Amino acid sequence: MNTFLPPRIHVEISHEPIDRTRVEEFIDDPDVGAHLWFEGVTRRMTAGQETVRLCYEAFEPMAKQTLGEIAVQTLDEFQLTALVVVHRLGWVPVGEASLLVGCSSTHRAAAIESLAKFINRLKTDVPIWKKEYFADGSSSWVHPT
Amino acid sequence: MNTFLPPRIHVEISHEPIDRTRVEEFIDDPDVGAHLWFEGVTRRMTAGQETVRLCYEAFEPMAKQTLGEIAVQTLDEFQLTALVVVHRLGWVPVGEASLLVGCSSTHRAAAIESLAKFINRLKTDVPIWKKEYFADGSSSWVHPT
Amino acid sequence: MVQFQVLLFAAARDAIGSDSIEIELALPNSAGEVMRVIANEYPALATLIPSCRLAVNQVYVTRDFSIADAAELAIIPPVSGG
Amino acid sequence: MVQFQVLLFAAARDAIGSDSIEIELALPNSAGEVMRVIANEYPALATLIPSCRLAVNQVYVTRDFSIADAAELAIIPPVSGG
Repeated sequence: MNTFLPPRIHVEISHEPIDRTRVEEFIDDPDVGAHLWFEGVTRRMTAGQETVRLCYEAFEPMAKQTLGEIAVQTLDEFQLTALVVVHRLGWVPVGEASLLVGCSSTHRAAAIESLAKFINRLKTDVPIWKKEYFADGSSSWVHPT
Repeated sequence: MNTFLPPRIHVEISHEPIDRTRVEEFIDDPDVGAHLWFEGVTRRMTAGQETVRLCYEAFEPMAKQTLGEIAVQTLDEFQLTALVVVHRLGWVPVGEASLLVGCSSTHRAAAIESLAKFINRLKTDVPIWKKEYFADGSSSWVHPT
Repeated sequence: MVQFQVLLFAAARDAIGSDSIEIELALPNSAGEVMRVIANEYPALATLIPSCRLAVNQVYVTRDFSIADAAELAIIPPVSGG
Repeated sequence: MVQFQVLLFAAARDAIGSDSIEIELALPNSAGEVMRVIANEYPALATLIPSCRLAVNQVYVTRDFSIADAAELAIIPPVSGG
């Protein structure tokens, strides 16, 4: 079922807090000059409402498969040497990361552009949903804008 | 002599190895959703020649001043909430970082674009130079391409 | 007629109160027709369905995709990962 | 005539073997003229000077910038930080 992933791609869906130090080894490489990391963190205030926490759910096997496919596609398109993605599911309190993406390349501009494109693809196609729980007790599924 | 730096900007020129954990606090912020880190690392192979190490030198007071100015300019232009830059001077062995840039923003796309622009400005205007020492014993000042 | 289980997630699951529904289809049939059948038989999903995609065996398909055999179907509401 | 110290870095310092040089200038004078004087009096810098910028009191200036007072001058070869 899973696409074959080249050794320089690491895709993970986790129900635990994201520990960047644990996946840094996938990006470290003495032959590669540019290392880039993105963390998406649950933020407190959105449009004037105070978020207490988010809850993420996924169609897990399809989410992992889709993440792997867009990772391979992005790695090839931008000639990256490595790409790591970890998406957390379940409750994510304010200030904690729901998403970590790391990539490395010999070309800084390619690494930066690839990161923007990878995250756009993730937000378009990976079957993961977040529900926002507000301080006033209400909650709602987040719809992309 | 120094430009006034807003509290969310941290500029550092260091003669020691760069320790990211020491500056992460400048980027952490529960009200900000996108955190981005760039590390520029001495790479082993450049155009078929094996680099052993780089040596960076700076016109230090002007380099720090210029880094502060482009940090303020980039923070304002992209409405970032924080920007951190650490540039290492002296010997930097293969696999170690010479540059660390971190930024945070409520808008992921702005954070990513700002990082590309900040590094371009740094590479254009900050009076820092690197000399490359090769495995064959030769050395040369790096000229931007 | 063949019976299919259709997986539901997020707002679609909340609308029905269950993580799957069952539908019967004549085969072959198009993905668009599957969506129409679901909206008809489960009115609680009718307003959501137009913004959803259908995944067949965990791959997104367009509305003219032909379903000829038993398959795992899933309704994918607008995603919001990241 | 006023005496100026001019700071040298990287390839410029290596070409001279010292981290500064001294020049004499009539004031006011333009930054472009300063560069011409340096290239004349220090032939080892002549090929490098066209690709260098001049910093006056740690600020880049264009060639038509007028130097009217004593100031810290620095020759800035093409930078390669990062």
